[in-house]
Amino acid sequence: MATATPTSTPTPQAPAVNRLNRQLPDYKGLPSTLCAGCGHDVITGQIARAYWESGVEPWSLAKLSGIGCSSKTTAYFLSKSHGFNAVHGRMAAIAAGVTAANRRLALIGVSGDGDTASIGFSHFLHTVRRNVRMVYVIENNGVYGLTKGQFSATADRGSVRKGGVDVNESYPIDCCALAIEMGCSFVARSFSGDTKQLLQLLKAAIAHPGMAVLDVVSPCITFNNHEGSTKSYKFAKAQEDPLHEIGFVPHFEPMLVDVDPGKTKVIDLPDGGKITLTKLATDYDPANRAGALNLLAQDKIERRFHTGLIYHNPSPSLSFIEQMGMVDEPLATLPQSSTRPGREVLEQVMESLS
Amino acid sequence: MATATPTSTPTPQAPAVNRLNRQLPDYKGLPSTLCAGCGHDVITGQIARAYWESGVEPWSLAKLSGIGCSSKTTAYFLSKSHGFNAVHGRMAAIAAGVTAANRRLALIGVSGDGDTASIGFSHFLHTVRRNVRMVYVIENNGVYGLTKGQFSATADRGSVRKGGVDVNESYPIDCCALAIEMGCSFVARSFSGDTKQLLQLLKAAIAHPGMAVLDVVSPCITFNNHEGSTKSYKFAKAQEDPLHEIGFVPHFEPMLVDVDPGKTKVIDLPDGGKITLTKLATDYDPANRAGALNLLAQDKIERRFHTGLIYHNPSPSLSFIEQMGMVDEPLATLPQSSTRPGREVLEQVMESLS
Amino acid sequence: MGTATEIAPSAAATYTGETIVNDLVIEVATSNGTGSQSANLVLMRSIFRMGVPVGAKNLFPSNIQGLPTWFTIRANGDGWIAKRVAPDVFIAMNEESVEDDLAKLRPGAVLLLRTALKGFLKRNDLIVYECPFDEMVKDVDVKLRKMVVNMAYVGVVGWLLNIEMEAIDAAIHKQFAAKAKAAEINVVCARKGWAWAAEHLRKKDPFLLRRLDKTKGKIIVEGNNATALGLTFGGCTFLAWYPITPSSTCAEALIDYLSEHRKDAATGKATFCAVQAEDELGAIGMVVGAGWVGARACTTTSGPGISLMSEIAGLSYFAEIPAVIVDVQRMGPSTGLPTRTCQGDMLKAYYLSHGDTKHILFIPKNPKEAFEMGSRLFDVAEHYQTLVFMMTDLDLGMNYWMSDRFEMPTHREDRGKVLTAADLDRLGQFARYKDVDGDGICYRTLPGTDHDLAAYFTRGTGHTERATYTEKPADWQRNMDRLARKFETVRRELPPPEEDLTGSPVGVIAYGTSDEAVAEARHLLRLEEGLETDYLRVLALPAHVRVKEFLSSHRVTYVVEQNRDAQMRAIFAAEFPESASRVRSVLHYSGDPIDARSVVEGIVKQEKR
Amino acid sequence: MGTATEIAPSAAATYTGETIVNDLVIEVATSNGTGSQSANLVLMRSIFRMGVPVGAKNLFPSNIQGLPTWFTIRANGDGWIAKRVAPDVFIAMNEESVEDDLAKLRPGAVLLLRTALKGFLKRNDLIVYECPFDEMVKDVDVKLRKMVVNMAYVGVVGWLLNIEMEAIDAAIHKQFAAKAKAAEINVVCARKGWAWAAEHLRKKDPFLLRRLDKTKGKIIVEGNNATALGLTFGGCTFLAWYPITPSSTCAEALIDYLSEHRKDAATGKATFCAVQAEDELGAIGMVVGAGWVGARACTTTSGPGISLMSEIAGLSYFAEIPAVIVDVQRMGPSTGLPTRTCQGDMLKAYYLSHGDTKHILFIPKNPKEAFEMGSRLFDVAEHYQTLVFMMTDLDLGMNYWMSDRFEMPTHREDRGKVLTAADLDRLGQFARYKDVDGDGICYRTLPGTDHDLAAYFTRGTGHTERATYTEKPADWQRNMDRLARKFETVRRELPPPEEDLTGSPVGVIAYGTSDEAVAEARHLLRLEEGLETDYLRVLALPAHVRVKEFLSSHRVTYVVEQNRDAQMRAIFAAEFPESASRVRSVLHYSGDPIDARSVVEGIVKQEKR
Ligand SMILES: Cc1ncc(C[n+]2csc(CCOP(=O)(O)OP(=O)(O)O)c2C)c(N)n1
Ligand SMILES: Cc1ncc(C[n+]2csc(CCOP(=O)(O)OP(=O)(O)O)c2C)c(N)n1
Ligand code: SF4
Ligand code: SF4
Ligand SMILES: [Mg+2]
Ligand SMILES: [Mg+2]
Repeated sequence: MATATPTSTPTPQAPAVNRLNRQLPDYKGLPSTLCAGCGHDVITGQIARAYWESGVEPWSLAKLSGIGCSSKTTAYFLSKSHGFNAVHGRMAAIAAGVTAANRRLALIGVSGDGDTASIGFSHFLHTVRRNVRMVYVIENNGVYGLTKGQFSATADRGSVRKGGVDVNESYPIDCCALAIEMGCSFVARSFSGDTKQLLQLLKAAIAHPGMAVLDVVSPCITFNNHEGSTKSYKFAKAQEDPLHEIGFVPHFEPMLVDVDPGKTKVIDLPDGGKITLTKLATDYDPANRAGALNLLAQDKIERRFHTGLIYHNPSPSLSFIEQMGMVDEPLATLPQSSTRPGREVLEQVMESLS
Repeated sequence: MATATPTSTPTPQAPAVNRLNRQLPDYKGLPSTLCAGCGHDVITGQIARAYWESGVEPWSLAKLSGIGCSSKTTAYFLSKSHGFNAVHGRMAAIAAGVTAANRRLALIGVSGDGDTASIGFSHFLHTVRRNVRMVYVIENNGVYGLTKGQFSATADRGSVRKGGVDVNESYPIDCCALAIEMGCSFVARSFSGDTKQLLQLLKAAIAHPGMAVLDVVSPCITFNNHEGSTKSYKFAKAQEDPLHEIGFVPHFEPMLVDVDPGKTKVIDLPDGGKITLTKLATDYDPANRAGALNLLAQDKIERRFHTGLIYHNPSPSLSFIEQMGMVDEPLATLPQSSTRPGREVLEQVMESLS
Repeated sequence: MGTATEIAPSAAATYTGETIVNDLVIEVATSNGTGSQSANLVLMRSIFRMGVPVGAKNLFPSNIQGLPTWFTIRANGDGWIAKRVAPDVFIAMNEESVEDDLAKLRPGAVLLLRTALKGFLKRNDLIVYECPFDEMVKDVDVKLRKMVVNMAYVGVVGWLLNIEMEAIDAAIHKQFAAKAKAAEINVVCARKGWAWAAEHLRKKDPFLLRRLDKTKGKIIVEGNNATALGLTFGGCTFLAWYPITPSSTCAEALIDYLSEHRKDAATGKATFCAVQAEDELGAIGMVVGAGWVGARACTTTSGPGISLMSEIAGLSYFAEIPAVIVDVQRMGPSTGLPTRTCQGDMLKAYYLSHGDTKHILFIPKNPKEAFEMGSRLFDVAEHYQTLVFMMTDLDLGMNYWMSDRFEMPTHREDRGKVLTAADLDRLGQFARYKDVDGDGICYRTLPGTDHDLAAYFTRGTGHTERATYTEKPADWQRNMDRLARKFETVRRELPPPEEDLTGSPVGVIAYGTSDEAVAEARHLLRLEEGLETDYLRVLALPAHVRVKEFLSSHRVTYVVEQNRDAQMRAIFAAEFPESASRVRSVLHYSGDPIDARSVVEGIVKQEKR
Repeated sequence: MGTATEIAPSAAATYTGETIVNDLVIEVATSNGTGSQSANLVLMRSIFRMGVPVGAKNLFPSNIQGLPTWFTIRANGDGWIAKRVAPDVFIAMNEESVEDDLAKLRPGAVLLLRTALKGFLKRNDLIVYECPFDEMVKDVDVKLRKMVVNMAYVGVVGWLLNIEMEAIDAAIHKQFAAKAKAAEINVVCARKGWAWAAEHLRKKDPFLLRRLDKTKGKIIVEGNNATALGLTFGGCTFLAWYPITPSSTCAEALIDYLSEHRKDAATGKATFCAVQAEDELGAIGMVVGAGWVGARACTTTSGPGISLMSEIAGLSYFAEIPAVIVDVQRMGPSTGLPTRTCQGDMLKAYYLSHGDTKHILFIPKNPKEAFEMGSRLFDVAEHYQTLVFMMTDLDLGMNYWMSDRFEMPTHREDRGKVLTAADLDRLGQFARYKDVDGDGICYRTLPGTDHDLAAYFTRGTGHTERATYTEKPADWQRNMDRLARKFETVRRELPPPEEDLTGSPVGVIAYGTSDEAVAEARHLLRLEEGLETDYLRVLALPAHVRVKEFLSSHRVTYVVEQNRDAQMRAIFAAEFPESASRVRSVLHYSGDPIDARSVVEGIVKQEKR
């Protein structure tokens, strides 16, 4: 049961079963083969929990990923969901096909900073542009973990590579800013070390009726956790600066506590769910696009690292599926009677060509 | 000779020869095979003129392009420069290799909105990120001209396709905003119908010591010049709203007229050239990154269309070549004595492996 | 609209010389973007309406407006309508190309020369009719003149060759079906041409057309349309594409057909989804995503596109995801010539991707087959859970072909081995990559299947029968062997080749659009050289065992291909090495469609060696 | 550091049973990310220091930490050091794999079993030494214990097999050259293992190592390093790459070598440029851009990468731009097994891209050749103005190989036919695609050449000799024919195959890393079956005419390949069809490197049929 108080939004006390009568283990996956302590594993845990708490049927979800340590994690949660660990960088494009084929499927995509910001950059941005309804998680560690620690395009300028010789000269890509620029209506940043926030953001993203991009700083213990890295656990822990305390109340649960409108902003989602944003140090309005871009620009300059719901468009544009004007029934299971025009149609076409 | 007056910056009276004693025809190319009236041809003319007026040796320039009507135009100017009409969407990546191989080469890349914002999107953005020194011209007509008029990713929402049936549902990509987001230090927008402005912008871009992105609205007469298009000549002509009157004084020419500092801002370039921006209706500061992004965001919402120098970073970061710490001599012509280490080096390596 | 009664009789009425009836090639040289395409189609269709078999090839430049374009029409009473070089009647309209054009004409050819170009005529071995086409239409509104001047040559050539004015009328109305006004003006101009010719010309050439009844029930259609129609009737539910000549019109026709004929009757909503992707990588990614979920998903592309799709093609093969690629081949390598035809992707598509990958290829010879195969592609892709190519080419895709009417598919769609929730209940278990039936084809479930057993994990890396990750050598090899077994199942089940056996020791093999030219070449070989040949046409790859038998039972087999590197022959050599030494090649790779004469010469030269 | 005098004598001192000297395979099962790699290399290098030929294969998982990994060392006095299956001595350290590991051992194998795992032992047909490795290092700082426990087994096995302690010491110091402290601790732990063994074990197995002098002057090196060194000495000036296993360490080694040895002496500035690209498309794009301008440009990749590079590979071929791709092959198709070896890209790389495209392939067998070929790649690419592949594989690239020392290249670099401004002055004209010398290779100018005649226009579409645009069929075909001619020039000039002819009617052909196993297999065939064989090793494609002659002069030729689809054989069949029927395949595609026994069995089985 979710609660929302004016001052804080505690993680709900986990019930033994969710609204589908399923237990948390129904949302787990195979044992992880990542390095002990990898940030990605923490995210995996929160994803499982978020779907459990959101009461999503595992079979109604598809898990998509590219290639990388991060992309492997789709095997480590929700074993009862179909998973597709595809090729490096193309997951976002694949997602568009998946949702088109069965509009009823819920979708989560897990990617890495290499997978998303380098090889898959164009697909990522175009999929944002299409507004494919999905939760898109970038497990951002500033390196290519699986290929042993090369800088990724999100590595900050001046970051030092493990071993201490190489310094990154390149301008870092901010996937949040880019997503906003491409019209994304739900853009969040989080940190694998802040599981409480991450869980709420994931649940809100699941409820979001469009593409939700979560850029989660997720330290690579093996290759990017040293002094001089701006994606190390220590650095992130020290620098993380939440914009607000975020809570989420799904549509099927009552909002238990009264909210102090001066301190907590409530965002109503189309499905009846609610996001609560409780003010911390300063006021932050995630509905202000320019403000969000400014924040991110300043963060880049000042090496700050804000987390929370960076941008949320309360009146998002049509999702990809909606734009397409398709029948309600999934295309995947349409019978021949719906997909083969009648003989008279062929006759008519033949006539026009004769 | 360039002049700059407080109120206007007229196109300089073309001398018969430039500072290299070359005439304009030395900067021309083969006859165009584009449709009569195509915006691209106008840009071609201004490119030739800009290099002529800038006194660049044709042989010291390389012309790069992808595939498309726009990309063909590299054959229509500067026949005495090496040209590379490569494959669709990869020109920006190729440019990085070209500049690395010969750091003394000046570079111009001509691309289309399809070539840049769809298939070549990631390369474009990563090349911006690398800050490859080049003039990057996007001949933006909102359609794929060469493949007969499909919408491109820069087509505005609600644009109508020729013939009148299809309406574009997709969120448009603004290459200027994206370039700024990726750290570009010279971002301009222009219109093929505004040759005066375009010429000055091109000359400034040539002098810019980093990547200069010019997004030039260039109507496709054949497929996107109808009612309902926001890239038609008529629409662009009516909607174009210059941010300032721009002038350019190359380093080898004196600044002839005094400038009214209240009205005209002068930007000093590292090579001694000067950009003059004379105020029009409202004040606009191209050095303000947030302001530039805001302008573009508002333009998108309000369907406005501002032209001029949208963003200019007076202290840009190192260019790609500078980051690479290479010798001054072009890599392409290094002799074997520079590129084959001595026998003792091999001995030493062998020793370490024994 | 005027009636035929006002019309002067054609040249045939008074001509008394030697005649060549219903056997000619007309070529028209114009400039693209001038509307000449309409006039040329009217010309083609007029002949078609006269019941005379007709074929047409359009040679156009890779730009949008203003460069030379040549349209060739072959009319042949015996039905030989493949490309034939050296036109009999040439209509010179375009100044830019006229010098070359005239130089290349065969001696004795008929030339209709636009008056403005008469200065370019330097030869006296042609039968020349100088025609002031521009003069003929000078009364027409100046804005339209550039377009309708083309209709004037239709009228002139109609009079000259005895094309019936009714047929021309009807063809014009067909061409401008939606635009009555335009139709009217064009009719007027065609008649002006006719009238001018009747008044000023005296026929000096032998070529005549006369009504036959050999086109009844036939249609005229571009292959890309036929493919699109096949995909529509084949149950396509998903298209992702990126524009590229010469495939774009296939995707566009598909979208048109789907939009018109595949809306739910009750709601008006679409039973399909069509997306213009950001590039070919995105397009094939979407297709594979959709195919994984169970959509009948395809993309259309050409050479550069298949190169870009290579990696994901391997994913489709290895993770066993149905997908369909229509490759409308253009002249490669590299960007190549987008407006020229080729069969240059055969080897490349067959083996597309790194590692040990192979794919199914269908190779239609004409629009009817493009339709029929097109309507089967999804069945095949879903049945074998793999990538299926349809290899057409620019010649088929973008030229207008006379064709038999397409027949309504009667087969039930084949969705392959898909387990539903009910199946899973019944079975109580599911192993995605287990070869239950011994044919190498396993069972799959679709994402979204309401059952806790349904889920499996798809990956392009090593997997066990239960779809879990493995790096064990034995697991890997077992899976690869099963995939090879599946491919042999495919080989057995794909359509057998088409054969025409005469008992000759000399075999000819061809595929796709070479068929017509090869048929004619065999006819010529018989007539001119007394050389009887056996013929086999490959309809699909992997090649059927009949190909092996054909190769091994002929002294020599000529494989006719429209590429430089004998790509199909390379595939045969790899798969049927025992006969490799008896195979020879006839290759055509100029970008023009292949013609019978080239085939004849290619064979005769080698037979004489 | 202690001296050898403190050391107890090895088992050999007191052992009196049957012996097998200098012929054994040791396999160590550990978990990756535990530092066992160092211990295994020390073991390998100790044997190497004893002058005994040694080979090693590391079988590691595609993750970073915590999964099973196996390291196999083969020591053989006769120099047979290819992979051999069924180890003689097995060191079981890893709980996760131990059950399988023990089950797979051959009867009579020697097992060093970590005490903690002794519960897993279910067999009694092994020679078992239970070893409390953890106990041996219990005094070491807890943080290091996981690492150095591996050094304990080095000590134990050293004592058991009579590896000299001096050799172990030296190997440890080599391994930890930069870290004296670590070296010290490791030495201590190895000695602890040795001492424990001396005290507690009694030798029950026959395997012994004894000093030889067969490794003098040799080195130990990974193929990727060798390639990188070759590229460095070959004058590489540009590298663009995208990380992918197993090629990443090649690019990284190249960057290291360049950074260290290719700085201008005066300025300290780099005579090269190395870029990590956004993806493989970007990488090959940059390479082609740099090659066009005249840099000696390369990229390194593996299967998925070459798929993505397909389109631009065709550009390089067709626009004739020098470029080099090092393909370190891994197990495909699709993402496949990144940490397993294969020769699965041969056919794919050879024909990479759509249309009629072909490329030059170099195929080194070992590090020395990787170095030598690597140092020639830019010469070849620039000479022929085209794309050149070097096809290595994971086995070569990432395993440690004993090798002869590399020799300083003495050839002058070949920049190909490049015209300078002075040349242009002299010639007064320039036509980029004119075959002046009749070898199909034309002259080029580099962008930036200070001359008004220098410029030409490069494109992937149709071009004339003067590099202007053309769509004319004859121009296209002429250019394609010239490219084919150029490829035949290449064929004549590439290094001929290596041959070992005995006059036998049975031929064997192999390439790349199969060489060692095939050499051993031929030896075994001779010994065990009395079957003499002729041998040909292909060093490069297009295949030399000697390959054709070899194929046609043998009753049967076995082509040994590490792929499923007999890819090299397919190329031979296409190019030498006259002998295709006499070729058979021996194929190995489990992901493990090929071993002699598999080759023997493959041949014997078919010879007996
Ligand atoms: C086409 C292709 N290129 C390269 C690779 C090799 N590769 C595997 S994962 C990876 C990068 C992973 O980085 P990231 O996406 O940040 O994931 P992480 O491992 O850091 O979680 C690369 C380059 C590949 N599998 N496919
Ligand atoms: C890989 C590849 N895909 C598709 C094409 C076909 N193609 C040629 S140009 C073009 C788009 C051109 O659009 P744009 O870049 O906007 O240029 P424009 O013609 O509008 O100036 C396309 C899709 C191609 N040449 N290569
Ligand atoms: S290498 Fe880094 S990203 Fe990969 S599993 Fe280990 S800690 Fe995680
Ligand atoms: S099609 Fe459009 S973009 Fe292409 S040349 Fe014609 S007008 Fe220009
Ligand atoms: Mg990463
Ligand atoms: Mg465009």
